[in-house]
This record gives sequence, C-alpha cells and structure tokens, in this order.
Amino acid sequence: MATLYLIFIIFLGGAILTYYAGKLGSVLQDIIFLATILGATSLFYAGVHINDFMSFNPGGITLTWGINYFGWLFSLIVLGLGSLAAVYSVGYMKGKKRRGYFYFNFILSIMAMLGILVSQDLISFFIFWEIMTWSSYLMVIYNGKDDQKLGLKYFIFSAIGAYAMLMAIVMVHSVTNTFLIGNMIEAYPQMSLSWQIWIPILFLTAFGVKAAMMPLHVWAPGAYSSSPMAYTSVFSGALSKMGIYGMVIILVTMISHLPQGIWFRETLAWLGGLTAALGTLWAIKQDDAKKLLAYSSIAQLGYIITGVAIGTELGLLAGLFLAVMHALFKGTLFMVVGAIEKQTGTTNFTEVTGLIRKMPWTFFSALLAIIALAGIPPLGGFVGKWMLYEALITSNHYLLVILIFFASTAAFLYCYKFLFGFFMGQEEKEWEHVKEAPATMVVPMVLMALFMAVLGSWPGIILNPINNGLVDLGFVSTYKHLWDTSILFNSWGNQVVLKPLLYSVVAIFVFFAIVLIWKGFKGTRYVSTKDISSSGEVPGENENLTFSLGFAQPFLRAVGPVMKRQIDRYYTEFADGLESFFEFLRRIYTGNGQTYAIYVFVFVVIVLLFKDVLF
Amino acid sequence: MYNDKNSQKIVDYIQNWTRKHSIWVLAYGTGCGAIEIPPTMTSRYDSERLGIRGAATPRQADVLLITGYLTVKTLKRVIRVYEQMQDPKYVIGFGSCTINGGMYFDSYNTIKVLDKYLPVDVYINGCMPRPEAVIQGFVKLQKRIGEGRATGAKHYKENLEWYRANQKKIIPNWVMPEYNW
Amino acid sequence: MKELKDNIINRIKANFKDATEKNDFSYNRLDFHVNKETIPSILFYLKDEMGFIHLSHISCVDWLEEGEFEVVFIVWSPKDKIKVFVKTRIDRNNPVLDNIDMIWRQANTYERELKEMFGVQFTGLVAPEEFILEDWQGPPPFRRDFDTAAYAEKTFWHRPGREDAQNVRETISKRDGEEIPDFAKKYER
Amino acid sequence: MELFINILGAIVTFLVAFIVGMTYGGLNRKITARVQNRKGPPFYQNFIDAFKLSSKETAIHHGIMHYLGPAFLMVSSVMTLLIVPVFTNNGWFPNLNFKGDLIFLIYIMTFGPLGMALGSGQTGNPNAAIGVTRGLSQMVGFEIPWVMALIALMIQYHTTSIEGLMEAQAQTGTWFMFSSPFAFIAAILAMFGMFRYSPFDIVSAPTELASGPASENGGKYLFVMMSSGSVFTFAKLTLYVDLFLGGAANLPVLLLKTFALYLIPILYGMTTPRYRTEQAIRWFWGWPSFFGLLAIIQAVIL
Repeated sequence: MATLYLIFIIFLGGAILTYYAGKLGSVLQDIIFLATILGATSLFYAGVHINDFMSFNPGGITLTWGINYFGWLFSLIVLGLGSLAAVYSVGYMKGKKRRGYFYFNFILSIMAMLGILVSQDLISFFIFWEIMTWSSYLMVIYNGKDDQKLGLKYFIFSAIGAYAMLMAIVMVHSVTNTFLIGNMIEAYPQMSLSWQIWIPILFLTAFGVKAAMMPLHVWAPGAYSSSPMAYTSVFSGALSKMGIYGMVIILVTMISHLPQGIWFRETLAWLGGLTAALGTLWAIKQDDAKKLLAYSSIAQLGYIITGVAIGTELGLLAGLFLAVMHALFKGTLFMVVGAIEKQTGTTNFTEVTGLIRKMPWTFFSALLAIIALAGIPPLGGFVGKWMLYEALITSNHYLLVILIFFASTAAFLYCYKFLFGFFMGQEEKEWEHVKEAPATMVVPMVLMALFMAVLGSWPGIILNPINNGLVDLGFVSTYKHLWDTSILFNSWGNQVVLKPLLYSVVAIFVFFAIVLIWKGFKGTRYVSTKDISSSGEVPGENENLTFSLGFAQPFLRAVGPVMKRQIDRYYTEFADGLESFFEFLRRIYTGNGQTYAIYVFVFVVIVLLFKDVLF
Repeated sequence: MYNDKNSQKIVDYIQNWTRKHSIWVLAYGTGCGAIEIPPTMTSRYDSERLGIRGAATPRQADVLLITGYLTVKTLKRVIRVYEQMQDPKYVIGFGSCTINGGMYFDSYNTIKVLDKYLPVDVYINGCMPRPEAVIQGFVKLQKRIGEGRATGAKHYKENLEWYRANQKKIIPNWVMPEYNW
Repeated sequence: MKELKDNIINRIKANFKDATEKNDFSYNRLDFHVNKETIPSILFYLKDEMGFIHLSHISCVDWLEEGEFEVVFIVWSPKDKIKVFVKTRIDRNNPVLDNIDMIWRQANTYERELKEMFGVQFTGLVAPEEFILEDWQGPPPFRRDFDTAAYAEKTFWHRPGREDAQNVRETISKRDGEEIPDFAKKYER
Repeated sequence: MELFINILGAIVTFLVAFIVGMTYGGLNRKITARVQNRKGPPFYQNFIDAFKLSSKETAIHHGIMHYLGPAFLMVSSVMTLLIVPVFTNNGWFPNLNFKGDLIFLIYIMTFGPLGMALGSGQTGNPNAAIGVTRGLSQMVGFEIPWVMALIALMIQYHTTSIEGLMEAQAQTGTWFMFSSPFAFIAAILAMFGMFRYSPFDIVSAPTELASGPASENGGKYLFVMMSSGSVFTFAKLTLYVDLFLGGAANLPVLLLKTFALYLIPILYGMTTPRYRTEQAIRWFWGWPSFFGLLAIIQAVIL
C-alpha cells in the first residue's frame, strides 16, 4: 500500500522540482511536469487496489487512506481530465509568464483532489480540501492582480464553506470521538434530531460552494473566467465535481436515514433546477466565451445536483453520468476557448468570427462537445439527459422536469452562440493569419471529443464504474435492470437502444450527404463568405456583416422579468449593509472622555434599574 | 443508358417541363416597373396558378426580372445578382426602358439596351406593361423553356468576354468576384 | 401673416446689411438674397434667434448666361409656420461656399449632392467621395452646359429605330390625316 | 432477412411520407389560394418545384458545414419518421421502429435544425443567423406546452414509449383527445409553433429576413430541405395521430386523421399576421402552458 505514499511524494516532489526547473530551461520544466502527472496517474491505476485501506497515527489521531469504488469513479475524472489537461497545458503555457507558478499549482490541485478521494477520515479530507481551495485560488489570481476582486470573492465563499465543514467535523467528533468517515456514518442514526439536521446542512454548504449551487454560485463566473484556460478545464471539469462527490456521500449515507430527508432532497433538487434555469439564461446573455462557459458550468452542475438529489437509482446514475460527461465536454470547451485565446488573443464573440476553416480540429472537438452539452443523440450527453428526465418523471417531479426541460432547451441558444460566434459567420481579414493550435493542444481536445462520441453508443463504459460505486454506497446493482452496455431502461420498463441508432444516424447521414449533390463535394466550388446574397452589393473588405451583437435579444426580452436582478446584487447589498452597520458601531467610539463617561453612567443606571430582571 | 441519346431526350423533356411550370422570380425591384408585380402576384391576376412565385434570394431564383430602367449603379448590382443565380437562369426585360431606353433615352446614367450587358430571354414591351402583358411574357418564357430555346445563360457563359467588355466599358471601377461556373 | 413677415424682414435687415428681401408671395414664403460670406451667420441667426429650426433643403440653380450659381437654403419655422428662402450667388467658375453642416447635420447630405451634381465645393466638408453617382468620370451632370443627350450618345448603345418616331404627333397626323390643333403646335420640337 | 424487410419497409415509409408530405404542402398552397379568392397552383405544384430544384445546378458551397447542413436536417426527419409507428399494428409496411421513446423523439427532432443552423451559419449571411436565433427562441417557447402535454400522458399511463401510449388507447377504447382533452389542446397549440405557419413563421419570415436560414441555399440544398420538411410534416402529424387520435390501422384512415389535424395550423395561420419573436414566445407561455398545467393536474388526480 506504499504506492499511495509514493504517489503523493511524486506529486509534491514534482511540484517543487517543476517550480525550480524553470531556471534550467523550459523544456526540462515541461518534461518534469508531464512526467509528474502522467507518472503519478499510471502509478495510481497500476499500483493502487480498490478497497485496500491503510491507517497511521500521527499525534494520536487515526488517519485512514484508501480508495473505494465510488472514489475510483471520480479518480477517473480527476486523473483522466488532469493528464489530458496537463498535456494541453504544455502547449498552452508555451511562451507565457509564470510557468513555474502555474505548474506548481496545477500539480497541487490534482494532488489535493486525489487526496480528497483517498482520504477516509475527516481530518485529511479537510486538509486536502483546503489545499485544493488554496491552489485554485492562486490560479484565479494567476495574472498577479485581483482588480475585480474575483479571487477574493471565490476565497470568501470557499472560506464560508470551509468553516461550515470544520464546524460539522467538530460536531461529529464531539459525538463519536473519531474522525473516520465510516464511523461518522455509522453513528449518524443515533444522533439527536437537531444534529441530524445541522450536520448535513453544514456539509452541504461546503460542497454546494464548490459545486456552484444557487445561491452559493456567485464566485463561479469570475473565477472560471479569470484563471488560465488550461486550468479552468480542470477547475470546472474536475474540481467542481468534488462538491458533487461529497454531496452524494452525504445524501446517500446520511439523509436517507433521516425521516425528514425528503425535504432536504426536494430543496436540493429544486435548487439544482433553479440553478440550471437561471445559469442558462445568464449564459445566453454573455458576450465573452469564458463567461458563457462559466455560467453554462453552473447550469450543468444544476442538472447534476438535481439528478443526485432526487436520490432514486436512476437519478443517481443520471447525475453521476452527467458529472463524467460534464467533465469531458466542459473540459473540452474550455480547452477550445484556450486554443482560440492563444491563437487570436481574444475570447469575445463580437470580435472573433469565421475560424472554422482556419482551426478545423478545434471546431470538430467544439462541435462534438456542444452536441454532447446540448444532449442531442447520438452523443453521450443524451444518455445523461434521458436518464435524468426519466428519473424525474418516474419519481413524480412533474414541475421540476419542465423546469429542467426549459433550461436544456434554452441551452441550445448559447450552444449555437458559442459555435456561431467563434467558428461561423463572416471570415474577416483581421483573422486571416490565424493557424490551427499546436498538436499538444489539439490532441487532448480531439481525444476527449471522440470519447464522448463513443460514450453515446456504449454508455456502459462509464455506467459500470458508476454502478460499482453505487453498490459501494449501499445500493443494489442497477446492471441489466436500468442499463445494459448500450441499452437504457427506465423504471417503468421502457427502453432506448442506442447502438442501432448510431448506425442508422450515420447511414442516413452518409446517404444524404452523398445524394445531396450528385457531383459530390469536389464538384462544387468554394465561395467566400463575402459572396452572399446581400441585395447585389459586394461587401467591402472591412465591412463587418457578422451577426454577433445582441445575439438572442428577442428571447432575452421575453424572459426579461426573471433576469432583472442578479443574486450577486443581494450579496453586495448585504455587504454594504454590514459595512454601514459597522460604520454605525464605530460612531460609538468618539474619542471624547465625556461620552465614555455618559456610557458608563447609562450602563450603571440600566444595571440598577433592571437588576431584578437581569440577575 | 444514362448517356443514351433518346433517354437523354426524355430526361431533358421532363426537366424542361418542370422548369417551365415552376418559375421562381427574384423579388428585386430595379425600376418603377416593380409596382406592376404585386397585382400580378396577388388575387386579381394570380400568377401562382402558372407556377410563378417569388423567391427571396438569388440562390433560389430562376428568373431575374428587370423591371424598368437600369442606372449604371443598379446595373452593377444586377450583374452581381445575375451571376449569383444558379443555372438554369433566365432574364426578362420588362418595360420600354430595357429595350431602347424608353423615356430615359437621353439620360446620362441609365443604360438603353439591356441585352448588351445581360442575356435577355424575353422582352415585355410597354410603359408600364399591364399585368396581362407581364403574364403574357411569362407564358412566352415558359414556351421557350419548354422548347429548350431559353438558353440565355449558356449564351452568356460562351460570350462572357464580350459581355464583360461591355459591362466594364460603363463600369470603370470593377471590383467583383470572378464568374467562372 | 403680414406682421410676421414684416417683423422678420425688419429683424434680418437690421442685423444683416447686405440682405435684400423679396416679399411678393401670397402665402407663407419669404425670400432673402445675401452675399455668400453672410450665409453661415444668417442661417445661425435664423435658427437660434428666430425659431427656424428646420432645414428643408439646399438647392442650386445654374444661371449659365450670368456665369453664376444660385444656392438656395430653405428653412422652416414650425412655430410660425413660415418658410424662408435664403439665396446667394457664387461664381460659376470658382463655386466655393462655407460648409454649414455644423448648424444642421442633415446639411451634409445636401452638400454632398450639390458637390456631385453641380460641382459646388463646400470648404471643410467631411464626407466620402461618392454619393449618388458611382464611378462617375464626366463633368457634374446637372450643370446646364453638360449635354446629356450627347453624353448618352457617346457612352451607351442605342437601339436603332428610335429615329422613325422623332415626332410622334406629326407621324400620327401624317398617317391618319389628323389635324394638329393650334395650341399643340407651340409644343413642337 | 427480417432486417432486410425492415429496411425495405423503412424505404417505403420514407417514400410514402415524402409523397404525402409534398401533397399536403401543395394542398396548403391551394387552400391558401382559395381563401384569398385565387385559383391557386395545382395540388402537385410542390412536386414540380422539388424536381425543378433537384435539376438545378448547385455549383457552390460555403464550406463543409454548409454543404452538410441539409443532410443533418434530413437525418433528423428520417429518424423521427423511423421512430414514430405509422400504423397501429405495423400493418402493410414494417418500419424500423427503434426502441426509442418520447424523450428521445423530442431530442432527435432538434438534431436537424441545429445541424442546419450550423450550415447556414457558415454561409456568413446575417439573415441566416438571425433566423436561426429566432427559431431556437421559438423552440424554447413551444416546447414547454408540448412537453407538458407529453408528461401528462406519460404519468397518467405510466409509460414513456409511443407504442405503450397507443396500447393504452386501444385498451381503454377512447382516444386521448377525449380522455385527456387539456393535453390535446396544449399539444395542438404547441403544434402551431412546430409547423411554423403564418403567425409563427418568424424563422423564414418572407419579406423580412429573405427566407432566413435558407437564404444561401438553392438548387439541391433547397430540394433536400424541402423534402425533409415534407417528411417531417408527415412524421409529426403521424405522431399526433398516434398520441391523441388513437393511431390508424390503414392508410386512408391515417390520411384522413393527419389531414384533419393539418388543417388546424393552416387555417389558423391564414387569418393571423406574424408575431414578433418575444410575442410568439410569450404566447406559448400563456394559454398553451396553462392548458398543459391543467393536463398535468388532471393526470395527477386521475
């Protein structure tokens, strides 16, 4: 079991080595960085056995490390996405400043996330949780300055979450006298009712912050968009899943014991649904790709929270499958944005247009990722969406399913905006020089895109580990009764067969693509985007005909009343209120001896008057 | 089989028949004659019964209707639109102005003879021609298509240099994508 | 209306010594003739002091025989419901006038038109080169010494056959033996 | 062998859908003309137009997505057709009839328009992109009552598959049109948006957007789009017949029922001028969604 130590030593040593190797040469730094991540990953999958725990006793506290099936599922997200993002980072960080800083924090983040998954006691869980928060905070302020206080906002919310978790840990310890998660779960049913309610609430606050759940999501758009894109793919893809990881454990092991657990579930599910709907609406409004994807992340995490919170087998399957899918497609999309940012220098839809012929592979992976995000068959996103809907319908959440449906239909608008804004539209002369991103950036994106396409027809690849994880948490196996390798069932027994669907989609598509033009693609001639029917006028070189400003204006007008106020505003008002309250308190200290004398006098009078009542 | 002469004849016949009965007119009002198109299309004269209807963009259209005088500036756009249209395509010159300049015979910026610049398949005389005359012109065009004699586009393609020289003579600043399909 | 007109005439004449009025229009029209240097100041005055806030049009008349252009500014007072024509004469060989598009933004459009059609230059006019005539290479076409028929003859093809119907009325009378009425004879070409 | 027969059946279904859809389109034009007191084109005019378009030269493309856009659209239409059971007992011609359900159907129906949207986006024509965003916005509008109606049916009969719902109708002996009237009303009102006829023709918006997403597509592109639209019309009408009118055992009954349904959006559209986009969205979130809500309440109570 020493492999686990070795992995963490590799991570720590690699992080420090990478940081200092920058002085020797950037290539060496890249190599050490990649070797650390990839070496630790391969060591983890080769040498670590599932359900093999080990304990040690520093300072009289028993700490236990080890991984179960459920953690192993999430380790796929963390290490899989982490290594691909690491390869991507090498290309992305080429020629950028502060590479050592970036690599150091990147490795620490991956290590911390893996640490969360392997820690079976609350102390190491909390320590790794804090390392994760710190390293991601340092990434958010990568640019050195925190002008818009985005990093500060993230840090404040993380701190609130951390204190909540710490309080819960202390409460648990005061009852059970141990920090082991297993013991906590065992002791939970015997606790008093108010503790049974407060401990999950405190834990869920901590996890809800990381999972960007409403109303704790306000840090996410800023933090996601201001950290470097190579890290944001991990940030949004994997780091936010740690919240889901904790949430599932709390929901399944604690709340299901609670007689009033249904209220927890319903509140969480509705919060998830609202997060999805409002996140989608705000995503449609954004003109910056990073912001758009950040809000879209919030929305997608809303689906996952809903799926997890309703708590049926199908719901959990849906939520966890969507979690994996979200890691894949949102990781890809942030990588796409990073590639575009690197090649063009901007991520604004109103500036960049018509990159499809310049960056075809980036477009290809963005297209597949968007199809998966929108949940359109035959890609993997559909599997998760289908299971989520069926779970909601079969568990009698009729209004929630409509809310979720509204969110995912409205998501088409920002999906189209993303693809259209970057890749479609007029090809401007300004971007003529743009080339495809380097291979180290393209290969991870395309690999992930292809994996998404495979998951669309063979979701069993991921559903199997999810099933093992759920069995680990105490569910019965769902294999063959909710899913087979490429067949999905709902609990009413209706099914969707995925494999022939893929074949027929491809067959029909190829058939019509060939028949469409008898002469074939080569027979037709490419004409530039300036050669369009614009009433006979030939658009000038610098005439911008792209439709990118006020993109979905009519839709936003129709939903205008919902979007009048941001939750962010309430927090700001709360902070302002606190500030003025403290300002009032400060007035008490006038610095005048006479006033203080009056205070003393008043105090004495009050004490004398109310002495019977008070004492 | 496909290249067999007789079967090619049958294919041509069917194609010409469908083209004849489905004429999509580009709604591009170039001159004052465009005012005669709404009555032709709507309830009173109802050109849709002959399969004639409007098309929104040049890519979808079959017939370019030059409704009246063409200034040099408009001619440039009309040539552009004509070249964006897909084969087979036809041009109808509409009104006296397209034939000999009409009342603008001495104007300094309208062309007088349309067929020097674009291959006209059918001219409709009159200033303005009434909707009956317009429909008569369309019927004439249908007859020519049915017989396979409406070969203006082919003519244009074969004599592109001559047309280009004429067009460039009055449009000195020629900035347009090349026409080579 | 008469008082209104008199008032306007008095005020204008008191402020602009070179202004001569022409007031023989029955209804709400009043003409002033001024030197070309006075144009911006009189228009400013009319707009700011007297409520002629709307510029209806800027026009030009070609007095070929006198060798001059007459530029006409038409302003309108929505309050008094009266329009004032401000006219000025400029040399035909050196047609230069002050730009007034800082008084009315829309004047820019009219000035571009005059520049293109008559060749009147406005000092300090900021506008693209071409307005209505694209790729125009001849002289300004609205000048009276520009012979459009000859230009058209030279530039465009003409379909033969027009000569037959040089005089439609005559041809018809010859063909049908119809009498041409007296009043029509004076319109003959 | 069975697979072969199934594929053959699918091709026959496709041809029938093509012919019926085209004829319905022609009849739509004829009826519109008669309402406007015109003679109108012959009912087979759409066939002539389609063949003409297919015989037109298509010499240009604006890039690979533009080239493939109509094919995406066609895939979606054909997949919808293959999932919807055409006859109650799978009578004369067997279809492929995948094991799919209503949720899958809703999503496969959006596959084509999005692919087409990418294709028209690549042309760089601003009208096309404006049309696409309008279409997507309208989709958010009409999907809400439509999904409400479907969910009402699903929870009332505890099945999400179309065949299951058809069996339920056969067992109870009443059409859902009568047993779940609110769901039927909501679905019919959502159908107005789905067909994009007159008050909701904001996507192609003749005289406003120059035919929107189709504005750069002529010739064979337009031919494929037109035939896809016809097949899609047939598939959607058949779906409505299956869900609410008890399905059809043979072709004449199917044609009768589908045409009766088809008349509703046509006749409504003839008297109503076009909405603006936000008006259209809000229209769908008004009465149609209210009826959808009533349908769900009815389904929960029963």
